[in-house]
Amino acid sequence: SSGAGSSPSSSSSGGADTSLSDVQSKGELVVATEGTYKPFTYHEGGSGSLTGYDVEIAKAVAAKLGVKATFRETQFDGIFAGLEAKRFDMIANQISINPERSAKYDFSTPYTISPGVIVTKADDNSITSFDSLKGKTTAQSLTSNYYKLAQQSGANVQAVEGWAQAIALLRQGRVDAVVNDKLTYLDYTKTNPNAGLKIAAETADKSKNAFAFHKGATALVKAVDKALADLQSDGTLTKISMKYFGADVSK
Amino acid sequence: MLPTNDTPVLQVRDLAKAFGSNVVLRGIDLDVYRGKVVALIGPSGSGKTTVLRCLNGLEMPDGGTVAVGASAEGPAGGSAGRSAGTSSGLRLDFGAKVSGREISALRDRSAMVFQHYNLFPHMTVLQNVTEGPIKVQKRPRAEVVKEAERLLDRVGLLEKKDAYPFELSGGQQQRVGIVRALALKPQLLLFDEPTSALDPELVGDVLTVIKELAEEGWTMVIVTHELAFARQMADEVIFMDGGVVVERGPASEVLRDPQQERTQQFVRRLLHEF
Amino acid sequence: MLPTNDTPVLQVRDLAKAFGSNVVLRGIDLDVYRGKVVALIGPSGSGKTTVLRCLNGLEMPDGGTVAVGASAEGPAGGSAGRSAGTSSGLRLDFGAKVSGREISALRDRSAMVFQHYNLFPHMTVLQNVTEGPIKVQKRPRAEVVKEAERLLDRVGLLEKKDAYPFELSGGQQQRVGIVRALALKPQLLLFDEPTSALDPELVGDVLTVIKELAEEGWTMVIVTHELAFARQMADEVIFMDGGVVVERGPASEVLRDPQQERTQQFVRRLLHEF
Amino acid sequence: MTFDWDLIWSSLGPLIGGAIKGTIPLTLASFSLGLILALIVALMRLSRNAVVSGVARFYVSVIRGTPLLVQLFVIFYGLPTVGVKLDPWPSAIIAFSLNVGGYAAEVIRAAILSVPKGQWEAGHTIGMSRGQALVRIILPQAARVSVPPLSNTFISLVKDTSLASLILVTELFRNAQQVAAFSQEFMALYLEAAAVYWVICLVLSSAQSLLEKRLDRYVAH
Amino acid sequence: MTFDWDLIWSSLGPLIGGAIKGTIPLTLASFSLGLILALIVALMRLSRNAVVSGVARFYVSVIRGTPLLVQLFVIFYGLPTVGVKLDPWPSAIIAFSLNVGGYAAEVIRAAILSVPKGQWEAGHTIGMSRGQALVRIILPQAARVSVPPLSNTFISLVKDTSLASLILVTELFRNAQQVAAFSQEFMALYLEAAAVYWVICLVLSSAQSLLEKRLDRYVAH
Ligand SMILES: Nc1ncnc2c1ncn2[C@@H]1O[C@H](COP(=O)(O)OP(=O)(O)OP(=O)(O)O)[C@@H](O)[C@H]1O
Ligand SMILES: Nc1ncnc2c1ncn2[C@@H]1O[C@H](COP(=O)(O)OP(=O)(O)OP(=O)(O)O)[C@@H](O)[C@H]1O
Ligand SMILES: [Mg+2]
Ligand SMILES: [Mg+2]
Repeated sequence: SSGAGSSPSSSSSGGADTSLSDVQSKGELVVATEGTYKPFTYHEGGSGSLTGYDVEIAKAVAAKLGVKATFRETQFDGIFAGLEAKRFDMIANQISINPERSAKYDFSTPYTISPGVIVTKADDNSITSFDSLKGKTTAQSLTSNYYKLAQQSGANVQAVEGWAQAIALLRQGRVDAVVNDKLTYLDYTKTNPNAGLKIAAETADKSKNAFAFHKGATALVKAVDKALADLQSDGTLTKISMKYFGADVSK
Repeated sequence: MLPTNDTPVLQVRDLAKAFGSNVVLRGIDLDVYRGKVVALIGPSGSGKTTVLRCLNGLEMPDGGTVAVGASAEGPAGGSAGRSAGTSSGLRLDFGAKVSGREISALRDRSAMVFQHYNLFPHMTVLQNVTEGPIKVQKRPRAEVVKEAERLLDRVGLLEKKDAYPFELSGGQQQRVGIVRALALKPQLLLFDEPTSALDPELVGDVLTVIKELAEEGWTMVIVTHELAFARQMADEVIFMDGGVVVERGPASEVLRDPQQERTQQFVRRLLHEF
Repeated sequence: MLPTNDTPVLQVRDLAKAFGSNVVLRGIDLDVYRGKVVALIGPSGSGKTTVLRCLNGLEMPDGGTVAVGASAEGPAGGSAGRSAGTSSGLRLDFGAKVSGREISALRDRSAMVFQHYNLFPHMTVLQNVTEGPIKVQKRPRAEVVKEAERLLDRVGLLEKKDAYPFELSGGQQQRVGIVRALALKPQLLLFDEPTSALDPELVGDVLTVIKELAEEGWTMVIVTHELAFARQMADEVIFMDGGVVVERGPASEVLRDPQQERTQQFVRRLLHEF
Repeated sequence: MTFDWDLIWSSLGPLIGGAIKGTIPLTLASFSLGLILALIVALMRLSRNAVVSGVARFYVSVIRGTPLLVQLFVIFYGLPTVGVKLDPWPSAIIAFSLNVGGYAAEVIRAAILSVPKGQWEAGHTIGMSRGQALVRIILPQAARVSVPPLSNTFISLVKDTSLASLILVTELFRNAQQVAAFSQEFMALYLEAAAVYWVICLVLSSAQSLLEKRLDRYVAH
Repeated sequence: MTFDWDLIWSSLGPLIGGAIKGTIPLTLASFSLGLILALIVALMRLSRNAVVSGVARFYVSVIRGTPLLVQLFVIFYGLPTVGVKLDPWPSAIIAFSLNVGGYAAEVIRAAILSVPKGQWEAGHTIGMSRGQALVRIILPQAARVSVPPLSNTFISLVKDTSLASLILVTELFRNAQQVAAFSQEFMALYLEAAAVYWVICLVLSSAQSLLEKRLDRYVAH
């Protein structure tokens, strides 16, 4: 990720909303993403080009806006700070919508709607529901919605940096369960069919994940929403979803 | 010994210096005439080093005057010229405010030979000697090198010119220290116990060099504990104690037949007669 | 001077030592009788320090024998006892294999006074003196402290017993160094240029202490450059050069009228007659 | 930058709590153990036995040459695959101690070498063995010179302990991240965490000065 | 532990690429600039002017007392909120240089103080000003003593540059994380990254030995 200097829109906090016109005049949409979150945002073959479900959708959206998508890869720690510092126009990283975030950022319409799952070892029958997480130990990424969910269920939650570590802890028997979104789990079992894990339960509520923008970028959000709607209706979103998950998770 | 003229090369009046509340020098007067050697003796802590350091601008006196004469530089009999501007007299009154520029002018008139040599360890012998003339006095390199080699030859160290100080014995290092001072062509040479860090056997070589310089007519102030040497060389001996001059006079008198009790005691102690 | 008996306290035969290919000592013989003082003189690098270090087990000789006699410890006239096991004689043959235990037994018989004092800077004067007797010889603390205080008093340093070395002058430090050695009650005292790191004025005090020890009857080997001192004190003077003994004999003969040319040269140089 | 001062105020508790329950005990435990290890490694490095000193040299090289994060990961996530499963706290203490051991060994080695040879010899001449001279004569003097560089290692350690959160140890920085993640106020919380670290380091530095003064009592000023 | 050797082999290219394009230039640039800064700060610390030395002392205290991650964060994500928006590389170089400046300043200060006072005086007596004596007499000697501790700072920097990925600079460790995220083999990749770091540090250490030898030519051995 070089040349991040060609800065994204300096849309207004006070004055007129220039979020969309800035993107148009630069001819690029600056998108922040982790690049290490398979299958949503990762590098092909580990060191190839950036790809993934979120990446492809963001590219398609940019194309609809008639601009180029420029990706900036950063650690999750810096992703919102970068948005606030206006280093990015938007985040494409499976950001789930929640009240705290909604208070600070604007969101597009969701492009991933999927349940969370409790993953346990295949031979563990003690966990069958969120209620039965009470007193159990789970490993969650601090920045995911499932952290709160697991906590609310009475689990003793261990914060980890990401899925890979969470799953290592589970397989080593250091935690009893991992709560994460279903899609990540499905992708993992595709590459590791013999991991000896299973889905113990699914959430009732599906989490809604969307692009995040700085507060007040109304014009840009509107344009992105329109693009997403177009992509939905022309089947592009479904196509991308099928490619990564074998199912349509975009609605 | 060459004839001397009447105005002293160095004239010090009422020099005073304190470190905080510790008064280290009081009312020091000193006249050093051209081509003469003054030996400063006295017990440890009496202020001998501090006198030299004040003369060389390494210490700022609190009061008194120091004048370095307008006479020609180098040995009394010599004819070598020094960089412009040193030919006029310099007089600093430390009762008034003295600028850094004046201090550095004072420093330029004299050169110091230290007890612990203080050679620059990262420079060769030749570089040690030529550093001042070339980098500070901005004299032409070729001329300086030629002169330095001549001086090194004189003290028997020409073949060591590319050695580093750590490769030399203490006595050799001190001879380089002397040559480094000479190369600056000062009006006044200051020696602070030049042999007291040396192995006893190496003392002789260094004293011989100093003696030859005296014979050539260099003007010198020497702090030393070598009483036999002082007796042979010095035109005047000054005995200091507690920051004041206790006794002064021709070497033969002060060292052979001191008048003051403190001087007598000191001389006896130094010869450790028991 | 007390009467001496016939078996030497120290008997060295054919001592040899090389550092790599540099042969430093060859065929050194030495006999030191009880209550006698041997002065070792010679130019720098002649091997004097190395001799002492071999005797004190700080250096492992390559060959030769060292025997330390079975006679009583301490000054010839003294009666104080030392830790068990030292009362029998010890003889090490460095031609054969010598164990670490034997080296340390050798070390226990002598005590060294260093040129640079080598006091322990983190211990007070009293701790410096009592460390060996209490921690190594395991003698009772109360007795050791009493004895240490007596010795410090003797060299005029009792009131400094709680001072740290840095608070003392060089001469005072060296007197503590001597007391530290005495407190070990060795059969043999080794001095390596005990005054050559001192300010000239402080030399006298230390020499006086050593002279008194000699008069008390301690057996000593002293490396020194103070020829006047050696002449007064030593029963035998040994002149070394290039790792061999060049000349030996009574002090009056070797120092006043040396037979060997190298000795004559050395003596002349040291008095720097020029 | 405008800050949500209420948030900062209310999160001070968790941050200080993280420091007291995580950062500080972890630092103190690892540093103490690490120093002991470092002393052993330093002595091995000084050994005349080539194998012993080679092992120590290799250890130091690996510890200093590889990221601490990887060292933590290997101990916590890697060792279980060969059957050694340690809890987070023991893992963290072992990893940080090993790390301090590597860095401090070089400091201690240099400090021991800086004590003049004459001190060893003076120890021998009063009858001490090598071990006795080391303990009673050399190390007390080496301690003095090694305080400033060791305090660097110590101050680095305080901040490095934040990596312990990777292996499930909760400490100051993790708590800051947690508050940040929930409030989305990354900058404010990170600055607040930095301020708490700074205060800890200031306190430590003054402790260092006191220690230096104590050890300096026998040195001319 | 069983490793996917194919993966390790195929990822060696990206890791070394990350080292060559990220880690190494970032380290070299930051270290050079940091040293210059450190020299200035060290001289300020030695100044007799209380304000000047106070400013330097404060700088050093903040840099050493707060986590590097936060320093990076403030420069890259914080400064834009007050209108200063720097690119990732300049931000990273500034942050790491400031960091090196803080740590190395103390090393250089100690090195300058370790040159005997008599060297300054010998410089003055041949007519040098303070500045001339500093440059021609003191610094060349200080350089020698400061090589070993500075090499510690340097080796730490090599590994610390991995934090640059937080502000969008791609380097060795980031590349390892990418491969790990794809293959889910994070242990193998982290170990591989550690090995690459180790090799870099070994090379640097031998460069250090060479430099020390060169600077030691005028010292007895
Ligand atoms: N920089 C300094 N700061 C404070 N006191 C000093 C300083 N330099 C010298 N003194 C004090 O000034 C007094 C005279 O010192 P000086 O070095 O001039 O004596 P000296 O006659 O040269 O002695 P020695 O024979 O030991 O060299 C001593 O009491 C000394 O402690
Ligand atoms: N540890 C050592 N390693 C190698 N060579 C040594 C060592 N110690 C002494 N030497 C060499 O042994 C020779 C004799 O040294 P020694 O110190 O015994 O001489 P000395 O007579 O005491 O001289 P000085 O009067 O200078 O003290 C010298 O050539 C010296 O370089
Ligand atoms: Mg003096
Ligand atoms: Mg010797």
